[in-house]
Amino acid sequence: MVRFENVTFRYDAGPYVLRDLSFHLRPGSFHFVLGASGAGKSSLLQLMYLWQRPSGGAISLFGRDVGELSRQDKAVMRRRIGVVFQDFRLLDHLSALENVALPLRVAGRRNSSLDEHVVELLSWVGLGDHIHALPPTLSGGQQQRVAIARAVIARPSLLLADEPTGNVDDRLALRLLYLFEELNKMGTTVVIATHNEQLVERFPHPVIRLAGSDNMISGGTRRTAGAGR
Amino acid sequence: MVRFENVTFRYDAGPYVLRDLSFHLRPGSFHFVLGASGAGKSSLLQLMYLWQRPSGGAISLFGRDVGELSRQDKAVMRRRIGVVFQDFRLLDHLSALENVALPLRVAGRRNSSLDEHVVELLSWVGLGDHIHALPPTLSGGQQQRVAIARAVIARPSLLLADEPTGNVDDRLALRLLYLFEELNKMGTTVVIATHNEQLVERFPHPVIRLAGSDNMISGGTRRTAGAGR
Amino acid sequence: MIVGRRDVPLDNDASARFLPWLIGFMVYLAALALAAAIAVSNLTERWDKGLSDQVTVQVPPDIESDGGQDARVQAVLEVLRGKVGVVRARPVEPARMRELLEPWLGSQAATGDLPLPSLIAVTVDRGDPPDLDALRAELREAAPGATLDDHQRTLGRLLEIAHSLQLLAMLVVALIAGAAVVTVVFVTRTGLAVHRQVIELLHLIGARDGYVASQFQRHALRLGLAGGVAGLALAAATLFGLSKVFESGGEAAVIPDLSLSPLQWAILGATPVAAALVAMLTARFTVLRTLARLS
Amino acid sequence: MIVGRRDVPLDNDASARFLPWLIGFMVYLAALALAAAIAVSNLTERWDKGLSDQVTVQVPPDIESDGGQDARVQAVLEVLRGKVGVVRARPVEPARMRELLEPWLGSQAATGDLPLPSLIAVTVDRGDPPDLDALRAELREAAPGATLDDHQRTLGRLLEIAHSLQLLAMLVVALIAGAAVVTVVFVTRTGLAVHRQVIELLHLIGARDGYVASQFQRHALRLGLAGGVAGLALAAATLFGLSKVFESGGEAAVIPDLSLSPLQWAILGATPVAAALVAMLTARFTVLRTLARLS
Ligand SMILES: Nc1ncnc2c1ncn2[C@@H]1O[C@H](COP(=O)(O)OP(=O)(O)OP(=O)(O)O)[C@@H](O)[C@H]1O
Ligand SMILES: Nc1ncnc2c1ncn2[C@@H]1O[C@H](COP(=O)(O)OP(=O)(O)OP(=O)(O)O)[C@@H](O)[C@H]1O
Ligand SMILES: [Mg+2]
Ligand SMILES: [Mg+2]
Repeated sequence: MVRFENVTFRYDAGPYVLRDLSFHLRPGSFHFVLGASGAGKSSLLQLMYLWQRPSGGAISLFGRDVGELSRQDKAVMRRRIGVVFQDFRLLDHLSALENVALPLRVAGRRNSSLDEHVVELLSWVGLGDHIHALPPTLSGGQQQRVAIARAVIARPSLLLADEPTGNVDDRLALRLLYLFEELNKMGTTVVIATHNEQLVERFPHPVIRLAGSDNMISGGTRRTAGAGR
Repeated sequence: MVRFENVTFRYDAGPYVLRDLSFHLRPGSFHFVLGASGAGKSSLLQLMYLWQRPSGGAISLFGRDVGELSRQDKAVMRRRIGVVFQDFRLLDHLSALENVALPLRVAGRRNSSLDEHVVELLSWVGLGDHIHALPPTLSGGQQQRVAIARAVIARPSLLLADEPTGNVDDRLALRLLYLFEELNKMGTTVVIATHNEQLVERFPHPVIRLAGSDNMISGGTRRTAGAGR
Repeated sequence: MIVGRRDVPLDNDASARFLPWLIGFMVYLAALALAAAIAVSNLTERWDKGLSDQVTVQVPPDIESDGGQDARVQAVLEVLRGKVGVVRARPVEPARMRELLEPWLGSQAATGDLPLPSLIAVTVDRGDPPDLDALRAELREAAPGATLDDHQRTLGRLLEIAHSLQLLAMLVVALIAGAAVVTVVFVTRTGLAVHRQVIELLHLIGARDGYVASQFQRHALRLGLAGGVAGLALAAATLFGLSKVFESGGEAAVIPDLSLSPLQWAILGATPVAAALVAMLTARFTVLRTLARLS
Repeated sequence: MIVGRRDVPLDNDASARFLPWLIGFMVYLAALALAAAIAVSNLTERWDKGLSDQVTVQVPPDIESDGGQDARVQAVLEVLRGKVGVVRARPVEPARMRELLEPWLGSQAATGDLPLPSLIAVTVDRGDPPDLDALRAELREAAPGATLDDHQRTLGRLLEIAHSLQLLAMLVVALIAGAAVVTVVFVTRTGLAVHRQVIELLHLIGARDGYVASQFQRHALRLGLAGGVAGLALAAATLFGLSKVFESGGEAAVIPDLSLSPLQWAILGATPVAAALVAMLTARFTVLRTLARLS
């Protein structure tokens, strides 16, 4: 599903953020990415959702080398990837409902039964009362939940979530994690970057642990290796 | 320092976010604001930094009723309030250093020895290597720390922080809390809104607990009453 | 409830309100400048056609004998008709002469007993003109006092002025076109800057470049067309008013003719369409270039 | 290292590159239109002064007797000099007459033996004019065949045309000024939209409204001035070129005079300053209004 081979990465001529990173995430696996602030978690996810290109090494997604994809191919591939951005990236002029439905529109799916599905999902993340609210009128945690709903609405094959519980309390965080597990059980490969070690301890999934430029393979990552190779 | 008297608040014609809220934060006190996502924590802080006006009741800051302040008075008062915004609000075109120094510029203080002070503070929050970096090139947690440094650089009389540790790991969160305590000891009144209950448990400060429109006075708030009246 | 909203909220932008005004203003000016250029061109064409291959021979009146005058004119015509390079030579009717002189001598006087010189309008072949100096000498011999006037010289200056006015008008049109392109590029760039986050997000969730560009280009086309049509309507009204004013004073030969040919009206009518197309293509091109820079 | 940077990064905006072009373009057009209006106004003033209070009396040549002509002119002058409303009556010199006729009859002919009517230039008091019809009858009595020509009628039409051209030029100038204001409002609004977050943040950390507005207004002033001066320089060059062309064909009375008075040059020179000030004030006003809406 996701294969990194000796990937190094840095921004322009800056210091290396990721160095010689290799792993393979099997379809249907569930991984956490851990690491201190600035360790490169978001950068790693950006490589996976094709926002950045690796400075060295090779990445393949869905069995295809990303270096060889055309713009067109990339657009199609992005539709199979759901992303929860660390800074949400909601469209301020669209309601929560429209934001969540956006991936369906872009993919050209216009089935009004999907609307129901969107409403249901928003209720599930506790926003049933806010489906017509614009993002600027939502609290931080509410925005984050809209972002999560948008990432999962199209049943992506690969779900990438960057600090998806930073703005919600522990009870909600658990609830959201259960949502991710649910999706995972239905076949979605899930990768979650987080600081919340307590959360990670509760869910026995393999861990990719980043430590700046010299990436340490943690105990968790041993399990990654088991899951991936 | 901060006095709320029967304050109610709602956005336009929306539902009440805060209802009949009364408390007094004494100069030099340190409070946490707790509450579920959407309970109104950010709204409460917005009232305190004069971004919103109460729908009912009266708020006084620094001994003055905020309803009676001129635009000019408000601008001057805002310079005595440091705010860490939940969404950071850094200026993307200014370096970390310039962002942090901005409150000094706006207040008309242009002492080059202040520059040193800024650099020192940035080092303290772990950004000594990034003083010339622009915010878009910083990680989420790094941006949050720049926002914190900017809020405290001018030694405000009142410090308001909205979820200041949502994007950093526990070790860094502790370090930042110590920074706030330090300031508090030097006389700054501190108000921190957060979801991180563990953190709150570690620091024995009074708590304002919000539960949507019917604000519950928690065990913590009993201490607030003690501190405040 | 989802369909019908635009993903990029361009309609709320300042551009939605301002671009039509600017485009309208530019189309208005462009249409006026174009009309001026066309009018001057019609005028010079009239001059060119009417006069450029014309020279005039003048035979002064012989006050003593009435018949002598006619004989002398005949002699002059004889000379002229044999010349290579002379296409035609024809005496100007006395009635026409009086008409020409009327603005100078007053109407009554022109009908009166004033003895006038005889004029002979000569059409020469400018491609192979006769030697005018030699011709002058010959004419003087045939009829003493006869002179030959080449309008080309005085006309040349007027034409020079007309052409430089025309050039200026076309320069103004070109400037306006340039300004329109600059404006649309600016508006589009600005739209991209204001909506950068929206565009990035659309890109990230798999929208094709064309999908994003189409939103901007439709926006620009609509605004451009709206402004352009309004500008043209105003310009047409202005031109119509001007042509009425000109007609009422239309006797003077120097006043340009504002009655345009259908083709010329079509050119004017095309300006808003051209403006809208320029706006649309500029928007599309600018968006695609910006998107290409995203990974 | 902190001082010297602008808090609002306007210099990187698209506006920094585009506004000067647009302002330059508008100042260029405005200067040309203004110059046209001024030239037409100079021209009509010349006409007005020269002709509006003039009528001409024409005494046809008496071919039989040479002396009779002078006597008849004297009789006419006698009649005129006694009239209330006639300020001055003076015969036109034959040399001047020939000059007037030259373009029509050719230069040699005008020096020749062609018997010309005598013309008498009469200056009337337009405030209290004589009854021209009664005067005509009296003159016909004094000298049979004498006619009176009122230039006012033909001139009126020319003036009408000139005035409508002038009106059009002023309309264009007004339109350009309007367009410039619209452009600056648009650019400023856009700047506010692009930098909304920056402005809010500055507001939140206690910056005064004037502090924020000054950044925008300085920006607009600088860009407006830069564009305006460039536009004016180009316009001056164009006008200079045109006036050279016009001078070379300057004999024709209908060609406007492009030599402006110092005051008129000053008016033209003020356009870029005016444009820059309009830009600055518009920017300031727009920013302050937006800020006032923030709490
Ligand atoms: N666009 C960029 N240009 C240059 N450097 C960048 C850019 N984005 C991030 N960096 C740098 O790369 C490093 C890794 O950043 P990254 O965002 O991947 O960290 P992170 O692990 O997500 O941290 P956090 O937990 O704080 O979000 C940081 O030192 C950051 O300053
Ligand atoms: N600008 C706004 N206009 C209208 N409603 C708003 C606005 N901002 C917030 N709200 C609503 O007010 C309520 C309280 O929001 P607030 O941001 O204060 O919550 P919070 O306690 O900070 O939540 P979180 O922990 O998720 O940040 C929410 O229901 C939210 O939807
Ligand atoms: Mg990150
Ligand atoms: Mg909040």
